[in-house]
Amino acid sequence: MGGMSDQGLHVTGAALMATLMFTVMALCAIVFTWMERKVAGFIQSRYGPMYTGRWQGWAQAVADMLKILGKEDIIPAQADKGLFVFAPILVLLGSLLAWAAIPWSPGFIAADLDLGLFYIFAVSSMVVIGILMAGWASNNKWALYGAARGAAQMVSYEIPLALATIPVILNVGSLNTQDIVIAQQGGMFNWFVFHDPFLFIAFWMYFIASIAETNRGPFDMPETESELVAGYHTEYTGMRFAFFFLAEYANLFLVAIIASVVFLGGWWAPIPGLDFAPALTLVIKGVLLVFLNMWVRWTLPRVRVDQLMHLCWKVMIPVTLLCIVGSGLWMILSGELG
Amino acid sequence: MSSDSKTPPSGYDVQREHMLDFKVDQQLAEVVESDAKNFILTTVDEVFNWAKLSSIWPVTFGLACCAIEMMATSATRYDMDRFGAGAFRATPRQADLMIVSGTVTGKMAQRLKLIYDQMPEPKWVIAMGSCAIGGGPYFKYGYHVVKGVDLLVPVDVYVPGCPPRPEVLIDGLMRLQDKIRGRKGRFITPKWVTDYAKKIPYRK
Amino acid sequence: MEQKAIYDLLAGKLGEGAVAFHEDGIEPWAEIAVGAVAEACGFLRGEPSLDFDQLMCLSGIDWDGFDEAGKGKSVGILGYTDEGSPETSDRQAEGDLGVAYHLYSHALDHKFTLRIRLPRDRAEAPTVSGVWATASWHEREAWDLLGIRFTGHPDLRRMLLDDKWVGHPLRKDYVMPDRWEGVPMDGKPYSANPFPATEEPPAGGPKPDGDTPPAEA
Amino acid sequence: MAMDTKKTNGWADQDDVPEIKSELLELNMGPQHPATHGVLRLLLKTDGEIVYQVTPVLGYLHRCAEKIAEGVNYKQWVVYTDRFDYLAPMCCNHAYVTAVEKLMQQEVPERAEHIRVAVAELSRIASHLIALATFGLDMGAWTPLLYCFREREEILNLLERISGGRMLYNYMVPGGVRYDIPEDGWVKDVLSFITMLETKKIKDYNQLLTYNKIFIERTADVGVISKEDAFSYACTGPVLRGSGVKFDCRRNDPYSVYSKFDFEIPVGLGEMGTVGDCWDRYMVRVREIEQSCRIIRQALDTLPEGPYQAIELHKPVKVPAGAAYTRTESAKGEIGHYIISDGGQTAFRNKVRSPSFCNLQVVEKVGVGQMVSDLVALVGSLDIVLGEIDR
Repeated sequence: MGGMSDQGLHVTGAALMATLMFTVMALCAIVFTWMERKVAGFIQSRYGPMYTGRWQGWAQAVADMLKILGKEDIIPAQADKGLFVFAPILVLLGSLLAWAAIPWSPGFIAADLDLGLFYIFAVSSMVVIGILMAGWASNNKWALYGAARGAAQMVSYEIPLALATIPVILNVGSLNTQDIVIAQQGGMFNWFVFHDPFLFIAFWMYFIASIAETNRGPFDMPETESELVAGYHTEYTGMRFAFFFLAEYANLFLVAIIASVVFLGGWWAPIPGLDFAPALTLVIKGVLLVFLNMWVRWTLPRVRVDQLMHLCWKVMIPVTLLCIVGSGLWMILSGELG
Repeated sequence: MSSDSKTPPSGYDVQREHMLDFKVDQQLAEVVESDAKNFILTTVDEVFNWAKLSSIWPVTFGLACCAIEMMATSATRYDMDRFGAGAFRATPRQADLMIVSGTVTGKMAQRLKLIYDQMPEPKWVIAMGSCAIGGGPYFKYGYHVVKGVDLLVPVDVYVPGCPPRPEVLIDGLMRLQDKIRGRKGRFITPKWVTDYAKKIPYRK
Repeated sequence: MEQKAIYDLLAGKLGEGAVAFHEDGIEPWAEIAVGAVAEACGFLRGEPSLDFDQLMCLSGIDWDGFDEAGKGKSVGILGYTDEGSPETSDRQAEGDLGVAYHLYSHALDHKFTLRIRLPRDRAEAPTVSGVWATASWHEREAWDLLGIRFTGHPDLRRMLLDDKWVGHPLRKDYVMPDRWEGVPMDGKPYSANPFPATEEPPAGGPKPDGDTPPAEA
Repeated sequence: MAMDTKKTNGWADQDDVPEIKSELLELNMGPQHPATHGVLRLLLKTDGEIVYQVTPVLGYLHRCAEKIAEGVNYKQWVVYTDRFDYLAPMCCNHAYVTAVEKLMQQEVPERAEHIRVAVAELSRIASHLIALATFGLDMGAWTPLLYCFREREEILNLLERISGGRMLYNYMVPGGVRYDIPEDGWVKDVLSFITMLETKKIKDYNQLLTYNKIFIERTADVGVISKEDAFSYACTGPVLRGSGVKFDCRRNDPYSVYSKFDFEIPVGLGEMGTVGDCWDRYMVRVREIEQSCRIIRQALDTLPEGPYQAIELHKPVKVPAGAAYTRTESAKGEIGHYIISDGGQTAFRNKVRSPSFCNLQVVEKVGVGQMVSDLVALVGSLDIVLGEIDR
């Protein structure tokens, strides 16, 4: 119910939002590459980038990106050119679209969908197709291995990832991301992670599954630098490789933001009354989770591909299912339901 | 860089020559000259050169003894990542620099050439250690040793030593940065380096 | 067990195949006939009182130009000249090839050394890779570097060099290659050095000693 | 492992189904591959993740050292022994000079032998640290690599102070060592370093890697080398000891002054899985570091006074005619030199039996039926050095 002017406003707003999201995404790739190298350095008792841009090498990621822009673009002669070109775009698109349903602060959301959470999980599944396409199109055995592993892993881990959020949805009664955040108002003990023991477990299940979903250590099967040379993007150079790179870090931040929204109270500050910068609060939570992710990545060895599947199908899915049942029972017993 | 628009396109710029601590070959000089004609492009070029030189990703390509020193250079004490060159890529497709760290044998020569060909432009090569420079101790009776990697691929920087110390490799990296920049870089010692240097006793 | 006693056992088994036992050197060794080596090794491995379960080493030897008098006058090998080109020689290769087997028994803690000599024009020996699995690679290496053919070996390809390599480099008359499959194996002449030695010593550095001239070819 | 039983059926049965054609995937691992520890090339035939055939292709670092041995004299060739096992050059030096001295029947001063043992053990620790580090790296653990390199730097510093070289030393000569111990508290620094290593650092590694649950999952019961295979393939060193055989040349065939020192020989006990799996081989190395520390302490505590060279440095070494095979225990296993001398200053033939060469051969058998990831673990646990394999 709106005239042309309303629609025009809507389109302009959407365009603005899309630009903003893309900027955020590019920015978070740049910031997190730098952060990754600094965190790795910190954990490994060295410095990491120090000279690029004078202060602590802050411009390192900028230089990396600029350099990648200037690299030669190679498409192997035996590669499937169409798929080869399209795959990185699809991967990037998958992680970009999901940003639309993230509630940054009250009312500040690109697409306030009723099925917000469902939408996020649906579009971010596109990444799998992109990875599979990349591995197949490269006509490289290592890339094929990486793609096959990656597809198996990501398809499997989407299930516990989504299942872990269901207890929250049960509690809220809505898939709308804003509703989920609003339900957690009033201090950190109203956050869903501390709501009941089952949700606490569900949060950690979500966190583990999100590491696997973003293909990072100890679950970096598609890339496994010591086994498959560089996994599915072995043959990619220059800007196309940068797309994968961007998508990896955008995904990393995305899953952390979703975890913050669903379990850690979204834009609400830990103490009630400190909510003067909702978007900033959300970003800080996301960055902390990303740091945790990096901490895990630089500490643990990598699991084997069959152990990875074992973990998913025989441990995490039963546990998350149990969490759904337990959380439901908790709701009935504590009288929250009706 | 920007003030060089008046200099003739051929030959060395006298002013720049004394800034270099190595002899730039004619080709490099010409490249620098042609860029120096346009102010805006020069500045853009400067920015891109800065990006190239601050983010030199080497390919994970260890050949022999020198590879261990290459690893030591990227490890804790020497930490090549400080200069942005610590992101070792396992695939040559994403690398900028090939550090030929060790003896190149006849059997390896074809592969080395292949890896070099697989790297995207712009790409650089550092010949690390005396074996890669000229056969080293394997010159006289080394029937299977290629006497210098520059017989196979163009080499940008030669880093002597058997094996070179990590400091020397880092110095070689800086010479490569100078070469990309087209002039000698200004080295600013950060405060923490001077502070730290004061704490090091002369000899333990 | 003493090596002499082992040799006596072995000689009893082989009969004609056991040629001699040399006890004079630092390391005693038994010389056996070429045809008998597989049988000898099988016996040494299988006999419970000997039980040589480890082949420590299998070495191929080229006895070409060996100075039997022990005066150090053996023939020198050919290399590259200072200019980087291969040295050549008119000398005809002579003398036998040989193989030495060094055995050890973990169970009984004793060692034994076998040697065989092969004629140069028919350098063939039976394989022992069926007795000890490790012999397989050692024999491939001996074939690769010395051209000793091991009959009955399941997979006698070159070990270290490429399959297309010509010649067997550890032979004393081997001439160094100058080019192989398009790869230059010869060196650059010194004049092609991109960084010729400067006349003057680097400023500030120590001056070179008078008696050590700068390295120049 | 249950994998072995799969080998016979699986793809072979598919010939009965004419529509579905399947073939094994040929995979070329190396020579430029992050997990092959240099320029090793493994030709794999795989069915998905399962490996059906492993064929190592060597020679990408064949540097003609045995040919060079026939061209240069005994002292000059010490330089090339450094470059065999460039992770433990002192052990290689020690092996070679021991072999030459055996042929010369040369007595070595007691002090020189003590110094040699101390530096060789330091080198062994450095090599084992790299072995742990790169094994961890093959498992995807980056951080232990850098921690181990950090401690290795300390050892390199100590060895640089005694020999003048940072990584490759050329320190030992037939008849002694090149330089005496520097008089700046070197012994004290070594002792304080090994105390630090024993008390703190090994605990760090154990916490970070050894007893990590994922690490155990990846390595226990993987790549099991049985005792029989180990004998048949002439495996030595930590690989043999990992399979539960208590054998060490330093104890069973003593050379130098090792018979004077009290140390234990760690063997694989199968604590986490089967005896002879990757974890056992890894653990043997960790325990050997502790034993090496003990040996260094004893060697330096009982360091005698006296000369450190029996032959003056500028004099050429002449070896009487003869032939002998000498084996010593390097970091990777038994390194043997079969030297044939014609009485001159140059060896007539010098065959080097390198431990990695023999140890690697076992992948042809044990690697079959493993997953690709386990093959990487197996090759990592063998701790090969290509300089030594290809020579």
